[in-house]
Amino acid sequence: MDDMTSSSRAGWITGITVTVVLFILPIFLGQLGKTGEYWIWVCTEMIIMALFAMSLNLILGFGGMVSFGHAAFFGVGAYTVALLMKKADFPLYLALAAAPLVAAIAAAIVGWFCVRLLGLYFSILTLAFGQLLYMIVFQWYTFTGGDDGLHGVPRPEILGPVNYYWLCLILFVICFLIIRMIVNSSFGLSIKTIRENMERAKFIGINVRRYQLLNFIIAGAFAGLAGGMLCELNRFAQTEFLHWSKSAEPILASLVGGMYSLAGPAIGSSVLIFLKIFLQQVHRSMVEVWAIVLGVLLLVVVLFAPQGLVGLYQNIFKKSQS
Amino acid sequence: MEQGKFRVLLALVLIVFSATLVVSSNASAADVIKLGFIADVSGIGAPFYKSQKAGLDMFIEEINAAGGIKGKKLELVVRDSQLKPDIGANQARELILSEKCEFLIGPTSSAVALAATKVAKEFKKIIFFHTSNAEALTTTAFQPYMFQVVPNTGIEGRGMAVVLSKKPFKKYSLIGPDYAYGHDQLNSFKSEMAKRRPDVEILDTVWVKLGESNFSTFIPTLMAKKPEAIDAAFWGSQLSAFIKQAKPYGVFKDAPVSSLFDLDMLRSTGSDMPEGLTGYARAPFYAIDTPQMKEFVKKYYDKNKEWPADWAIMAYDGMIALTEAMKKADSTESEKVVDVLGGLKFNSLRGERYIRAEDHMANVGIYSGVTTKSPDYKEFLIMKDVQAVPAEEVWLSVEEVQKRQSEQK
Amino acid sequence: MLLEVQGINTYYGLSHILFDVSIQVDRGEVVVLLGRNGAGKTTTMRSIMGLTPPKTGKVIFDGKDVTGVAPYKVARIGIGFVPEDRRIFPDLTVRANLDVGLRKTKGKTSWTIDRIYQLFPRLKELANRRGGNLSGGEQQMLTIARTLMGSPDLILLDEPSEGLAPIIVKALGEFIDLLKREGTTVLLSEQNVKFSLKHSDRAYIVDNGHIKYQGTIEELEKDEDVKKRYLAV
Amino acid sequence: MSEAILSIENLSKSFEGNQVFNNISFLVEPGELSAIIGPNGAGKTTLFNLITGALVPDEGKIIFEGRNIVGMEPFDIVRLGMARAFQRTNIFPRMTVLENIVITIITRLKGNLGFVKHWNSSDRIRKKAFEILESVGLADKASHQSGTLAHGNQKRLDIGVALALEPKLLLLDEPVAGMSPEERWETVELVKELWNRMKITMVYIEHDMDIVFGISQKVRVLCYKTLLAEGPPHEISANQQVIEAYLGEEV
Amino acid sequence: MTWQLFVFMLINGLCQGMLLFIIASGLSLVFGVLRVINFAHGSLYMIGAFLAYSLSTILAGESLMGFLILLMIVPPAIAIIGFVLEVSLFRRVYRQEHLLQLLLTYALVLILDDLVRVIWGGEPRSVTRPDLLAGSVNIFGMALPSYNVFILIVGPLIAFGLWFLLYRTRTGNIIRAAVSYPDTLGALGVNVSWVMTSTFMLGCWLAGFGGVLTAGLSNIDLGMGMQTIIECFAVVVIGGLGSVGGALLGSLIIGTGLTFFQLPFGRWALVFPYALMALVLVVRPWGFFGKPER
Repeated sequence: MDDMTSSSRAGWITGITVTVVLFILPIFLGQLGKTGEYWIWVCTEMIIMALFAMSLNLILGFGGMVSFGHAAFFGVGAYTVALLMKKADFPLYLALAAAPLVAAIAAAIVGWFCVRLLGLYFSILTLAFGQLLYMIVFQWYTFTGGDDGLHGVPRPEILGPVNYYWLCLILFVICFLIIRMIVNSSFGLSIKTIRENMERAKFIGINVRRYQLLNFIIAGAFAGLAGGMLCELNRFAQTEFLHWSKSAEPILASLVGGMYSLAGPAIGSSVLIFLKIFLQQVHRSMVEVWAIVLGVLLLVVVLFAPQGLVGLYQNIFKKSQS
Repeated sequence: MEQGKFRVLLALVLIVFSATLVVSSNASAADVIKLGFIADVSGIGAPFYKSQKAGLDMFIEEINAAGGIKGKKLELVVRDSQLKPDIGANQARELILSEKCEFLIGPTSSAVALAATKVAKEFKKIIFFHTSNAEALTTTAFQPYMFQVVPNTGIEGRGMAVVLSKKPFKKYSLIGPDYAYGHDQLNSFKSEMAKRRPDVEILDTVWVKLGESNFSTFIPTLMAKKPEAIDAAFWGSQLSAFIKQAKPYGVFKDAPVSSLFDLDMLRSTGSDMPEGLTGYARAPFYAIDTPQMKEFVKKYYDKNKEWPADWAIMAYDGMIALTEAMKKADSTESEKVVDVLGGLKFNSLRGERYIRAEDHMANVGIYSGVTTKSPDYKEFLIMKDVQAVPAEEVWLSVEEVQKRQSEQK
Repeated sequence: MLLEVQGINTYYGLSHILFDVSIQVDRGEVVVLLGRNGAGKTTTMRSIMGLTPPKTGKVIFDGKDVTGVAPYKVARIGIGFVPEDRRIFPDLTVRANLDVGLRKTKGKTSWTIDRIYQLFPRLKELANRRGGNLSGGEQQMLTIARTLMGSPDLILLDEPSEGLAPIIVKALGEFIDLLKREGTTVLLSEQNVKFSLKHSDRAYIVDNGHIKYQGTIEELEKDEDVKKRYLAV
Repeated sequence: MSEAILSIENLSKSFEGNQVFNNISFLVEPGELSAIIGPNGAGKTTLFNLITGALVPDEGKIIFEGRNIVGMEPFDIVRLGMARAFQRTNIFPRMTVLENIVITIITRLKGNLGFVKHWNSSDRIRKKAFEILESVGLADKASHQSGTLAHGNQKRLDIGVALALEPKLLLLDEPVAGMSPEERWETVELVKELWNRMKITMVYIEHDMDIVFGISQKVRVLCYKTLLAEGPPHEISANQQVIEAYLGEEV
Repeated sequence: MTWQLFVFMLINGLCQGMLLFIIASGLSLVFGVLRVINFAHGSLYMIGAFLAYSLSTILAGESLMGFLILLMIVPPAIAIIGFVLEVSLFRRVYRQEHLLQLLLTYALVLILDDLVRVIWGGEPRSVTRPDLLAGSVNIFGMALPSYNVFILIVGPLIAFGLWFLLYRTRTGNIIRAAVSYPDTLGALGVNVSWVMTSTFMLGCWLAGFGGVLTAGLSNIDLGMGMQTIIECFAVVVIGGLGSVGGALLGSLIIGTGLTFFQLPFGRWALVFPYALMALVLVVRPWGFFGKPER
């Protein structure tokens, strides 16, 4: 951090390299036929879930607030796309633009109540609201399809798997840059200030609740976009998207990846998805015990490496340097 | 400095990734026909899974022993969708792309089926439903690569209305699981009953979350309006739990309950099953009197040391139709098999059946009867006075089917 | 020597609080640690008790090394700790508060609830009152009584006079004298110089985590320089 | 006599039935450097909490520059020009020293939100931040993580953060608590110098009587739920009541 | 609605509430002393239910004695599992931030739930009610299952037992003291980590007890833990985190509420616990019986 210019240059080079690799990946995968198509699909999902994890981390890592209801906004985004495209014949780009807006509205309403509470109580209230939204979507059979979900979301002809992958990648890169900008802006610094010491933040003149609410809304909007993207990828929206166990996914991803870094949650999320599929390829029975593997991994992270993979990498890096 | 590290890391990631790719692309062998089985292994569908699997395994064993199809052996690849549509859809995709399955066969839950059929359509792969039976699959969600060899919710709901309309009850309460299957089933029942018996009154419909097995808050509500009879659209262990819990609430004393009395449910309910309830089954082995069935039941019993449930029989029937079509088309390509399947006649365990070309629905009806204890089967009750309600009597007319199919988006 | 603190260094997180603090307390003595707020008196007591174990140095009690031993074991060996902020269990009645402190000790006369009531008749009157509803003076009485229930050989009193009305402070002083007569050893920490000097045998002055002075009360009384420098007198 | 910058009128506060203080009133003159002393538990910190809006009084008014600020949120009061430094070090530990100061300046200057520009992109703000760091002697540690600073430096940073708000009134809660004797006097010198140079009104709580009587223009004694005495140091140190209640008897 | 029906539904709802109370009180108790919200409480409850199922197949479970034996064996077994978990894992995170605590217990949920799947398979199970509890009793001409009556008797007994333990014994005093100032309690010679371990075991015992009762009431399956833990959250939030009395109130409100709202609102009744939970948190975050935390 002390050497701003060199570390940010390294960051840019890393970022551009990764982006280029990701952009040319489908060309390589395309040679593999069906297997390749499957992996393009998996990579698209990874990108979307990475965005979801990053959106949560705006509140979790940077804001220091543990939300157990973040999936609600992810789900709201998904249902927005599904409903608009299925029932109102919206084009995809408009539906994808609406998803973060609707999710932001939902986040504004929920957040207005939640940011009044601290710590554990905040977590439980987000859980309560998340479950409340889940239940509403679940019970409103005529509108949301209830337990069946909404299927057959249309897909524009032009968007084959590869094109959709590229679309998601472009959206992801844009979102990444926006999130990076927000985190480094004076607003982002204010949010960190609140995380570090909420009481003191008030005494340097920061309107804590308003900043937290704004952050909550921004995070909700990105989650909504991710939800919309996943909805279009799967071509359906489903109540599970709002369930609290879905909220746990980006938390795990952030923790595994490292929640005090920008890319940590995205890395964590991708690693987890990849690991699951990797284990499945190694042996089919691994799917049955996937939750055990994930649980043990999580225990190890909680007990021995609370800074996550990025923290681990930095530690090793620092050690080898000195 | 950091870049060097980073390059190593990136290279490492790429190596692991490529290794996985190589592993996964080698997963398929050329001399087998893979059937992707999206199952509901856990939860309320679990007992069904066992029976379906036993039926499928038996069929595959037999046909492979007879040389397979065009020399290729059949192989089953199983996934557990846990009754969750999103998981089911992802698995359908994974089975087609990564496992290279030629055909998909059916989930238990209709919600999963509705999700999976879309994937099958997208990749133009045949999906065969032998258990999940939403009527929507053949109408509003119809797509040419799907086939249904199980009586669908419309056939069942209307079929039960036909049966019950002959009974004296005038006040019904309905209860069912809150998802596609329950909704379709009870709506079909209501509309057919209204047609046949305008004097019948539906007092209340109680919706229960799929998988919920504690009925303590639902049963008093169900009984509050004092119905004369109850039509329940539960299945599997949810139905079994409902019956067990309804008994001490005195439900059966006040109002008989009708529902899907399949063998697995009867088995798991055991002696808690009241006698004298009118219900239906999809394929009761004890009541179907065809030579194929007799042979099947014997073989099945010898192999598994238990009687074949409806699910085993329907899964087996589904495989008969599918392999028959493959042989006729002399191909395993979906496009060609689809063409043969539409209108295909096949010799099922339930007798001669055909698949209607317009909606890819087999003409399978329901079997209705009254529960009773039987000296032949000690562990469970069976139905007596079983009457078949043929599909032709209650399924949708071709015009109706086409109308609904055209409403589809 | 009943208690020997040998050159302990204690940290809160990264900040170094105590620097080579050494204290001796003989059986039957009343010893006072004098010093301003934040001088390290409370930390010394917490270090003895094992609540914030010292990083280096030793705490020897009755010949046994108790450095870094869990607080409950230290208490069972015979050290009673009366915390500065009293920490009365607010949801428990006075009686229950005393009951929690009860500890049967082998071989010596134990304190019983009746003896405590004899000593503090007021507590008997309040027996069924919730601890959270007591006044400051009553709470101070209760917290001392609660610690006595464990029949300690040594009792650590952390700023007992803080926030009490002068008349209560006077009663407290008399009580400390009584404890001494009963044979209980007392290590006191105080800001109130006048009070401390009146009821103690020896004094240590703590400042910024260092022991700046040690000696008998008589010696301290005579040392004008020390008093001026550290006690703002 | 100039108009008071802060006037406390008939202030009362109690917690769950325990009265902390009852009906206290006093005036703070612009430009004064004054101390509040009193035994532990007398409510000194509570008084600061009330003035800065962290707590709401049961009764009474707090007039800051002619405006009753009772019921206002702390961040609004800060914007009126009142800053505070804390007894326990209270900075943003996982942020750098520079970030600590810069975010404070940004908050004061803009009052609105910046999402786009990097927080460190304004030369003007950075220059200002370094000026403040210079004045509290931390300029060479700007890029250190503030949580890793020595205790004394954290206190300085805490004061620096308060200064970055360019307050008209600065409340310091035990500015030298927990410092070594050398650090103490350095800090005292710093406070005094800042006061001289910046002409900020300063009120501080302190236990070290040498410091209190050494630098204050005025001393207020909070004891027995009331303001026991108020006056220049020499008067207070001679006040019989204060001696009895707090300072201890003259030997 | 006739008043007979009203009373009938009330009794039925109270029975639901009592069952919920037995499980939720354990969660609340553990939170009170350990300050950890234990997501895995639901999993332990589920393990209790499945253990009861396995044992019932061994002990021909149709006799009342057999069922009582289940109630005597299974809860202590769960308490022992709790002991292992507390000593090996929970103890290490008491002083950590609450995110890590939550994630530790969530990791346990993942592991334990999957272990249940591996051990018992995915099939729903049930325990046959003993003959004596299989029938029903007549209330205003309506049949109420004897088993529900049994729960209605056992629930208050457990509540009374907990009350007695917490408010009438020295152990209870120590547990309540540990809620306020564990450090001080340690300085008084009480082995606080053992108090925490035992409290955790007691919480697990209650989860196991609830599991056995549920096994006789309805089907048990893999989803039951997840579903119940969220209901328990609602209960303890409504009653006040850490308060056993609050858990009782919260359970009864949710139990009766679900029963009564079913009639007019149908499927929307299921929204009620979450709506109430959110409402309570917004209006009075510390619940009915809890205390505000600073």
